[in-house]
Amino acid sequence: MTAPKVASMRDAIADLVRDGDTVAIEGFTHLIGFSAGHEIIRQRRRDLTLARLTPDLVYDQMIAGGVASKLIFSWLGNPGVGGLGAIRRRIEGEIRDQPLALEEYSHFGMVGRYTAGAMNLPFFPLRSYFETDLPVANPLIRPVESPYSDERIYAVPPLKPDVAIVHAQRASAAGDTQVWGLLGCQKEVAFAADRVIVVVEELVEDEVVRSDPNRTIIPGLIVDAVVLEPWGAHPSYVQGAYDRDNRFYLDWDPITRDEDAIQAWLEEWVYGVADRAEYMAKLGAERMASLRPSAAAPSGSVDYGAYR
Amino acid sequence: MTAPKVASMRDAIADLVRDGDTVAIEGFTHLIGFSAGHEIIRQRRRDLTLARLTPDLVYDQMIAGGVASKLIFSWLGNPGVGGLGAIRRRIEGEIRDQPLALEEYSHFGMVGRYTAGAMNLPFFPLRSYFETDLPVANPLIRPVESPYSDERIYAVPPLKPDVAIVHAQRASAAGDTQVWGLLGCQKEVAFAADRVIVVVEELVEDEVVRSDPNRTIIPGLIVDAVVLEPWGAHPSYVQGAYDRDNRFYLDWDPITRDEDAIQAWLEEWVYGVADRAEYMAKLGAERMASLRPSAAAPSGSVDYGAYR
Amino acid sequence: MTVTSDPGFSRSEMMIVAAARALEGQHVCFVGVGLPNIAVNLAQRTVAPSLEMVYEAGVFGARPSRLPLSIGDPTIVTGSTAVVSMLELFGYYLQGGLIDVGFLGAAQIDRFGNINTTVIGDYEHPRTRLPGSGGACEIAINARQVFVIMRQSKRSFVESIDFRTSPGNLGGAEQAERIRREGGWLGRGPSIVVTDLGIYRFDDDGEMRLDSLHPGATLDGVRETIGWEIRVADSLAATPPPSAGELRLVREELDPGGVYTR
Amino acid sequence: MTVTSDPGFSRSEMMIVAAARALEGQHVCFVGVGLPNIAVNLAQRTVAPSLEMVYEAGVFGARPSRLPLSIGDPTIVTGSTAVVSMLELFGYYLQGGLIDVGFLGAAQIDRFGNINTTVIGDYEHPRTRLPGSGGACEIAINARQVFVIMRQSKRSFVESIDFRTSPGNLGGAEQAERIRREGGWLGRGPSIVVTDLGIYRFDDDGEMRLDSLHPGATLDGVRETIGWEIRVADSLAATPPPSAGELRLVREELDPGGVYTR
Repeated sequence: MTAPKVASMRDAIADLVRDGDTVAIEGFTHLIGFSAGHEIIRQRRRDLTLARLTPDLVYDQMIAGGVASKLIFSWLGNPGVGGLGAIRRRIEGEIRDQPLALEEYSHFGMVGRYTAGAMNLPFFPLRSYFETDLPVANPLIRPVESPYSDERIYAVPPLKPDVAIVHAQRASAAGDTQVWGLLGCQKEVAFAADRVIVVVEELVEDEVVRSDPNRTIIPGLIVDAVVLEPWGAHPSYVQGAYDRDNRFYLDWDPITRDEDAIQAWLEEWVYGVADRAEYMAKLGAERMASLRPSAAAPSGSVDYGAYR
Repeated sequence: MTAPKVASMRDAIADLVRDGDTVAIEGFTHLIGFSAGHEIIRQRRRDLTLARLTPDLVYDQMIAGGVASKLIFSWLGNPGVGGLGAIRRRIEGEIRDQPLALEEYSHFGMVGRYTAGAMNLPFFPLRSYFETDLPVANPLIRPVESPYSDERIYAVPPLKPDVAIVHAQRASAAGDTQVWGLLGCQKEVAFAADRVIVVVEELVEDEVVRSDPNRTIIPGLIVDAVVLEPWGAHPSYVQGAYDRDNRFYLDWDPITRDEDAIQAWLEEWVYGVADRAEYMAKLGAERMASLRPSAAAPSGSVDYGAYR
Repeated sequence: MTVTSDPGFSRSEMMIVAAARALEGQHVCFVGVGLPNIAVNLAQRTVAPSLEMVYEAGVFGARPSRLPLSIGDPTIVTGSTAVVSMLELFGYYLQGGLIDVGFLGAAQIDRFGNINTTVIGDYEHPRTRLPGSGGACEIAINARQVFVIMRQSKRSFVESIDFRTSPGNLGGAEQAERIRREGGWLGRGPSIVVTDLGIYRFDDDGEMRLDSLHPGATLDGVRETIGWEIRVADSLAATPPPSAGELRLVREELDPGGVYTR
Repeated sequence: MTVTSDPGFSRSEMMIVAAARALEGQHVCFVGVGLPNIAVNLAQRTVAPSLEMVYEAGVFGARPSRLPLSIGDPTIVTGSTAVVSMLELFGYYLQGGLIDVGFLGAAQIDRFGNINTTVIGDYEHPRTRLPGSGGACEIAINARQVFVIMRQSKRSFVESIDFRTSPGNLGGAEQAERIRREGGWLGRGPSIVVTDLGIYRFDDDGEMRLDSLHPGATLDGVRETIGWEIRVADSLAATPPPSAGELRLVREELDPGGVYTR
């Protein structure tokens, strides 16, 4: 019922992401918002705090692009392949003029932070961190006393990003958003954030969303912009639409090891293209075709019933 | 992949519900396990602690049947109609030989208790209860200090029922269970409980569940028995299958006001029938037909894609 | 103001219509069981067509094609925008601060809008056991503002409530504002009470004030059914009677059985 | 025990096969990124056909039709039993106590099975920045037992780890059991470590002990790649070499590109 919020990626980022913001581009291996990350690089945002469980290639690229001064995370790597060189060089001190502050948790800690943010709680309690060095490395991980026993467990503080960017299979123009496959913490980060950008493979009529309300993870109520950008999650994947482009992840390894190579890559694939459509055209139809699922795997339909 | 767990309601209750147990038959207006409640009455279980957000008619009947000595709840009534006489007479002291202890929360408090149980947390924090008399009435509602500020909020303790009984649209023989429409806290109560009985409208092949894994709310891993019992939620409803039998709720009002009438009702509709099939035959085909949805409202199918 | 013999509508109908009108301009409303349910459904069909109805059962953006029989009903699910677990509904939507108006009923209310829906008499040995909080205590704390709809009588508008289920303006606005601020409550508390006799708002000091009298109701009638000396607005208004359109919706579409309007 | 020139399989293949065999009789396994991923997928195809694979990405009962490329992959979703949010996966499944075996990799491990996957060197000024915990620290605390799979070297099997990411037997079994009991931990800690040279279990006092030597590996070779004086079981076993069937599955089905087995 909300007013349409459809915007171009350029306008959405220009309007909603500001220098100094805390930005969370979430999506756990699935639905990673690469195209939004690239637009943030193109618009040369600075001094961002980037939050994300698994920084992945998208934050390696953004940090190489100079947009961030701080990283909040729980697992830092190119999953199944290797390291993230741009980030490591800034942490390990090889590149000294672009320091990168770290705030480190475990996966459940990050999920708990977003959940506390979404629920407006002052903390989220969890059983992690005992007898580890994580609370020493990060003093924001603190013990909390149970009011029911002398049991002490740990807590993490709420994380309320200024902006959450969520990729999804489909949304209505009002921003009612549906996802299937891995959900990660897309819902939690969206409810925790002050501003929300949803990027979708497909824009659908309100009635499509309403035909299966249990699949809605984010209501338009909390969405500020809906960007229609098919393949916006490449080289990550979208369940049912395209596969992870593993070649890209493998190819990234030599690029990320060399600061010049990564800057050249950004020149070519980010600064050198106007938008995601141009990026995909450059990637080519053959590569895209090779990433399509090998066959359909339909969910089947269930009946909600009409009750008049 | 788990072994089949299909059982009759009689066997499931006989095997899994014991005198003195804490039993939670959940389902928020939707999917209320009436047939399981009736079987517990028929098997004359005693001294149960009954947990449920909204005790509803099912607990009014069970408490009239003498199965319970304690009630843990958050809203006590015949929704949209009136009171629950059997329960009120035991609380208000009109029936003195069957005392009923109360432990009272708000809805979010009950949901939080199940969630803490499911997550193995010593407490669940929430912003409810400030400046109310509920923490006075129930000293288990306690303040908890945030480790991040002088902010104090409230906490509720975990609730881990001995048995959770969950009604659902469908499950596989292994107990993998899917629900659409209102979810209530069916998932949380099942994960919190020691033993789980799932009652379904339809038993489906494993492949049906696996065709839409995002719809699974309970894995067979935590399920002890699967009971196939269509219409087992009557007079409550099952999304897409049958409507709430509002006539039943209205008719209950004069019955529940009179202890003799309620005992006569139990004689006829619980002790007087062997199982749910006999109950439904007695209710009649015409009544059943009148409760069918007025038309289908299909969810539509989404594509998960095959990835080989 | 005189009592007319047959105004063509019942007191309950006037109450529901007045409550619905109060929702004009509101965006997201948490719908309670009973009278709030019909009032909010009427508002969506009249003054607030873009109102998003949130049901504690776990529905956002309900579009019921009939009046829901209770706060949980298959008709609030089919065609809705989102169906979520109660953990998410209470955690992300309500406690997360997305609810503009929480609409509550009450068995007892005091001059500061504190509400009792738990017991009449002593908690341990009640004269009357009422339903309890349900979601009311958290709605009163977390919804940006609270609307109350209830029939008034000396038993319901009382000097002192027997149990505080849902906090209103506590002992007065000064105390309430301090506690709400210090405790980080999102809600500002009760802003309007609609009864079968009139419409009440709250003075700056947090005390209830009669603002509008329904057709047929009198100041004496109001005073007889309130357990304290009620304040009356300097410019006491007269509630416009229900329109033919409003009455038609209530009688023909929303409550043809007359469950709420008898 | 002598080093044969070409046993017909690589050390990595032996390690993966030995780790997979250790899962016999296990029911619910939490699959970590990297080597655990291929070992668990092999186990499901051999010794543990009813193994339920749980991926931290939010999947229970995965039935991947190819080896997943990482811990999140569309093939672990399609045809799985349940897909849930990470809040539920970590909260209800892992912290809730449903995981029998958590399978971890490690960059450094000490004699008591404590694990470092965070940094080599000082945390603030690391020589090498490693990935960090991911879900490992909570797996180590909440999974009923922990299996470790890693290549061994003097850099990885160390007297003292640089950062404790995931707790094992802490300073020894007595302390670990007391802390795990008092803290209400569900997990008993590490029970087996499988490397490219052998299989290790833990003595009653919580210290690691070499139990089985892989074909081609020698005690001297083991000692050269461990930073402390390793205990050796009285009845040191010889790990049976990979069967033709196991090798075929690894080479043809699971890792045709040789990513894990090179």
